[in-house]
Amino acid sequence: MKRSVFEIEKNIPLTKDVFEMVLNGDTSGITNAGQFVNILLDGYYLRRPISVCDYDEGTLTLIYKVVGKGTKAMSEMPVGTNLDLLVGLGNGYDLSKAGDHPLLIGGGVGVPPLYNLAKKLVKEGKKVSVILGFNKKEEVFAEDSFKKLGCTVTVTTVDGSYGTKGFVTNALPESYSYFYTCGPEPMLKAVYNATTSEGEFSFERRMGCGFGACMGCSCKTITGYKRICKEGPVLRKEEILWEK
Amino acid sequence: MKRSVFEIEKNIPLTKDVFEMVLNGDTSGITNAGQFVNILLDGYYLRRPISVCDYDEGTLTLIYKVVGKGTKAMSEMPVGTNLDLLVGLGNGYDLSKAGDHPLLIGGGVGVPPLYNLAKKLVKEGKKVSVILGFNKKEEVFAEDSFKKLGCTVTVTTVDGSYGTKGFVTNALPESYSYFYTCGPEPMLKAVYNATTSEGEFSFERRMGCGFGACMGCSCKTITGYKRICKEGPVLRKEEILWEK
Amino acid sequence: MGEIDTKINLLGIEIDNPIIPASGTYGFGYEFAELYDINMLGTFSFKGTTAEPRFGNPTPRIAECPAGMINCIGLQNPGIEKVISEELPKLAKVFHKPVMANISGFSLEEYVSNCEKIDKVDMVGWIELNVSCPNVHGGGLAFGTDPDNVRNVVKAVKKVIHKPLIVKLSPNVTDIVAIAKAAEEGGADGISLINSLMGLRIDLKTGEPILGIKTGGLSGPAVFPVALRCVYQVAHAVKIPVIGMGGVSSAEDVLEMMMAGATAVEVGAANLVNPYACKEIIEDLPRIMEKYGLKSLKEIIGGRK
Amino acid sequence: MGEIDTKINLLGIEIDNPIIPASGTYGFGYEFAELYDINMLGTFSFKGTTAEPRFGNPTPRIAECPAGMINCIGLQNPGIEKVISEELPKLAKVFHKPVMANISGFSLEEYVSNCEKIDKVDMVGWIELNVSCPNVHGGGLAFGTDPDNVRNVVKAVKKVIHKPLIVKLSPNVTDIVAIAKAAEEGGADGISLINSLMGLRIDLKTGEPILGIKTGGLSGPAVFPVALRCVYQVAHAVKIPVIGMGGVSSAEDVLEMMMAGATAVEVGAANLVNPYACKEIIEDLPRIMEKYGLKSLKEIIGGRK
Repeated sequence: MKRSVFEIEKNIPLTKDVFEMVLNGDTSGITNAGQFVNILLDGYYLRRPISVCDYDEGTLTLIYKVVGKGTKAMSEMPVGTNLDLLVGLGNGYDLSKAGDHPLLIGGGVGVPPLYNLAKKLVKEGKKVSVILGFNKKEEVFAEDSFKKLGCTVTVTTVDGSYGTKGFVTNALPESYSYFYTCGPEPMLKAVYNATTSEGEFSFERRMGCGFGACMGCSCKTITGYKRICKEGPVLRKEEILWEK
Repeated sequence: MKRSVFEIEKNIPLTKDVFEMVLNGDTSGITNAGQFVNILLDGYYLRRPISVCDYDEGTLTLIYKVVGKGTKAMSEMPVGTNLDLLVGLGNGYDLSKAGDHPLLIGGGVGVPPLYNLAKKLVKEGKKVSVILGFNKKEEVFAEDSFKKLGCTVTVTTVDGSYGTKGFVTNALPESYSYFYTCGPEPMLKAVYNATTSEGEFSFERRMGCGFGACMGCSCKTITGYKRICKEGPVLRKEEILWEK
Repeated sequence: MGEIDTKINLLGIEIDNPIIPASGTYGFGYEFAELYDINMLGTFSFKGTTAEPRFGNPTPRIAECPAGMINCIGLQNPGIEKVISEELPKLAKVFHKPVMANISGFSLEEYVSNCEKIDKVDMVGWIELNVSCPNVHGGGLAFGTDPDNVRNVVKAVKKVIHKPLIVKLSPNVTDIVAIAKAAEEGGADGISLINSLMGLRIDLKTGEPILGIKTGGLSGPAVFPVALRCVYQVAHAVKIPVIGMGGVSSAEDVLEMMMAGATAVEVGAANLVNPYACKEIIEDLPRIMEKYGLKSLKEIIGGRK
Repeated sequence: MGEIDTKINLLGIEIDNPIIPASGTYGFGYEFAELYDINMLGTFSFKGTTAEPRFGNPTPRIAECPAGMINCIGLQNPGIEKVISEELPKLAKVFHKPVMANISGFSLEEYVSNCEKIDKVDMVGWIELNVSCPNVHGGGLAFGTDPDNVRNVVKAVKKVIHKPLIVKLSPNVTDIVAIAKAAEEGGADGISLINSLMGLRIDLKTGEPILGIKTGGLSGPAVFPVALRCVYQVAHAVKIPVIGMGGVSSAEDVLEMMMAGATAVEVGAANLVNPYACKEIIEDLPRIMEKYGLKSLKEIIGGRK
């Protein structure tokens, strides 16, 4: 983890309530795909945890959804605004497990963290398939970005207004070497039940600190208690214990 | 009273910790010299009451001292910043009492509200004398502004590093038709005891709302209880009851 | 917006909306009537009134805090005779709805006689009995921190009044439910809470407390979660309606307070920072209700039905 | 800066400065040791420890509030055996000062046996007895809200330990002075306060409380004035030293807390928002002391001498 000040270079809407923010600053704290940052916002006490969509030396891309007053305020921040970030939080995905043709499954704002993962896997010469799930056509984003990386992309919409009708689980291919997924918990459960291979799940929780100090986001797993912000947000399929 | 949003046009230091801020906005709520405004600052719950130094249609000039974190934040606000102000607060001075050669006595940040008063009195053809009291040379401000108005200006410094050595009360002229004063309470008391004619005193108090609702700044006077923010900040000499 | 219903029934009187400026932050309404038509309010609770005229505590009476302020005004008021003979007739010219009379006292007898007098005033719709002012016992424990005191004073007052009695409680207690139940047992028609939390600030330059009587009551958004907790606990423990207050500053806060169990909501400190706070909250309510898919406020008291 | 003295004596042990990360916001120090040398701290109070390992309460355990947060972690900890056999040896590698052991329990017997065990650990300099966790009785009243409970548990613990005993008190009481005096009568060497204020938040989308056990403890700048009031009242009522905590976020806050009567100051929620909070406060202290013309912190405990 590193704390540093980032400057907003870009902050534009991708859909009605999903925004893309590009920031400039020290990204050296980020060590893995699937990690998140924690953003301090004027007038709000707790930081806002946002998964990292992409990054390179000096640039950080976040795709976030406006869910409350804090993220609303974020969406209205002009270019040039400085933000205090904690970067490189959480464990991230384990790329060594990918195999030769991994499957990435994202739902809604669970899609962004898969982008940097796909980028890295493609770079390693993997044949990457991606399933992106949304409710309806108006909510679809990032499809082209994944295609540009050279991934095989399937988009599903619940109402069938775009791509395959139904849930991400309706679009699972016969074979894949391993899977990585991120999205709302009901989707994660569906993926858990529908998948045959091993894989990794990225979870969301209300967090206090985001770096393992407050125990606010603890969960029980087969391998013991874990802090979603520290030993998570990514858990391996075989260690997950679903809360009733 | 009126609430409106003002934009900072200018915000510069006059001395080490005294700043001049010029704002653009609707000043129509201001009805009299000696009134004050109450400024909402991001991150601070209570507004900051600041006396009006000068105003015309659309422009407001404040001279304020950095005394805490709030005023410090004010002093660092860039041109173009918007501020939420309550304007036209308090009673202000009674110009009808001035007579033909009124005396204005200001100490430190008690000086600014006398400027608009002097301006109005000069306009009415009065022969205005002004005594400005400071601790030392480095703290002196506004002398030229009053001279430009055509006032007879005497500056006193406690350490004698500029102008007349001593307190404002060491520089009182033999005769004046009436007096108006504003400054720290010890100075007001000294003026109260040293003056022979009638006059008016502007007081400072910790305030809650600034417009008469909370009773936070009440004081006892010979004519009953008064709210410094509403029936004050200006009290006539004959109604003042000094707290022991 | 037409179908959005903000009306609620407060102890037998239907009011247009649940927004009630809290006692001590709205005077007798004039300062605000100059700014907007205060008849848009559900009602308001006027400045806490005692038998004798009071100046209140020595100044300073106000100190700023993070997301709030502490005050120790100490019930400055002209006394009940002048309130009835001067303030209320003046108020009647600008406010044409039933008003909530906030009554204080320093003894059971004073509470009773004050309530008996104010009960006879036509424009008074409800009596709010303040047994919890933190600033009139030199920072000592308020009268309302003892269940027996509360039960007894409520019983005695109920004997002499005909209007609905709301008892305003202090959060500075170990068990607020016990106090609320005592008020209910005594015959209270409703409970309002929370009064301010006792706080203190020190002036770093002098090393001494800022306020004239050292301690003061903390109000503002800082206390909102404590207020919600008290409202939730009390609303789930008594059968009589609860009026929630404490740091409410927005229409969202009003909904949250009602979902916690409040039938109506008092707005206090917010009026002092933004004199248009109640006007803006009332104007925002329908839009915020729509945002959360709510049609009628009556249906969210104690949660989403 | 050379002449500025930030040292204070905490119950017989001189510490470099009065800054002490509060229990539950600093784990066992590791997360922070990765960020800066935690030996710059006066000391720190480690995660509240119970006899048995605990997961704590169901999530969500955190909700944001104005100038603060509410939490209901519920004393998640590995249990005292593992703390002694695993956590403290690991801590000893990165922290070379006496540490404050924060001990909880669910019965007098558990408090006693936990304290007896931790008292034998060399690196433990002080034992902080948490009789005030608001989150381990289903939001019910904490053990420490009754003076007799407090007096008895302190007496019993003192019999079996040799290290100084600090009793951590809850602000959710009618009369905190009575609780503090009971602790002093029981033989406590010091008092620390305040633990968090009980609060609640509602999710407008569901109409239900956000937290897993509904209520949680409010901490952060919002509670600072309440903490100052409690510290001031207790410090003026007992003869033993008081450690102040509650919303402290800056060097100025530290001075204010000490002038209110605190001998040392715990910093809690601030660590969760800014992991460098304590480092920055310690580095700011000399400058802020100079700004207010202060040479030695020993001289401002209870006001400017």
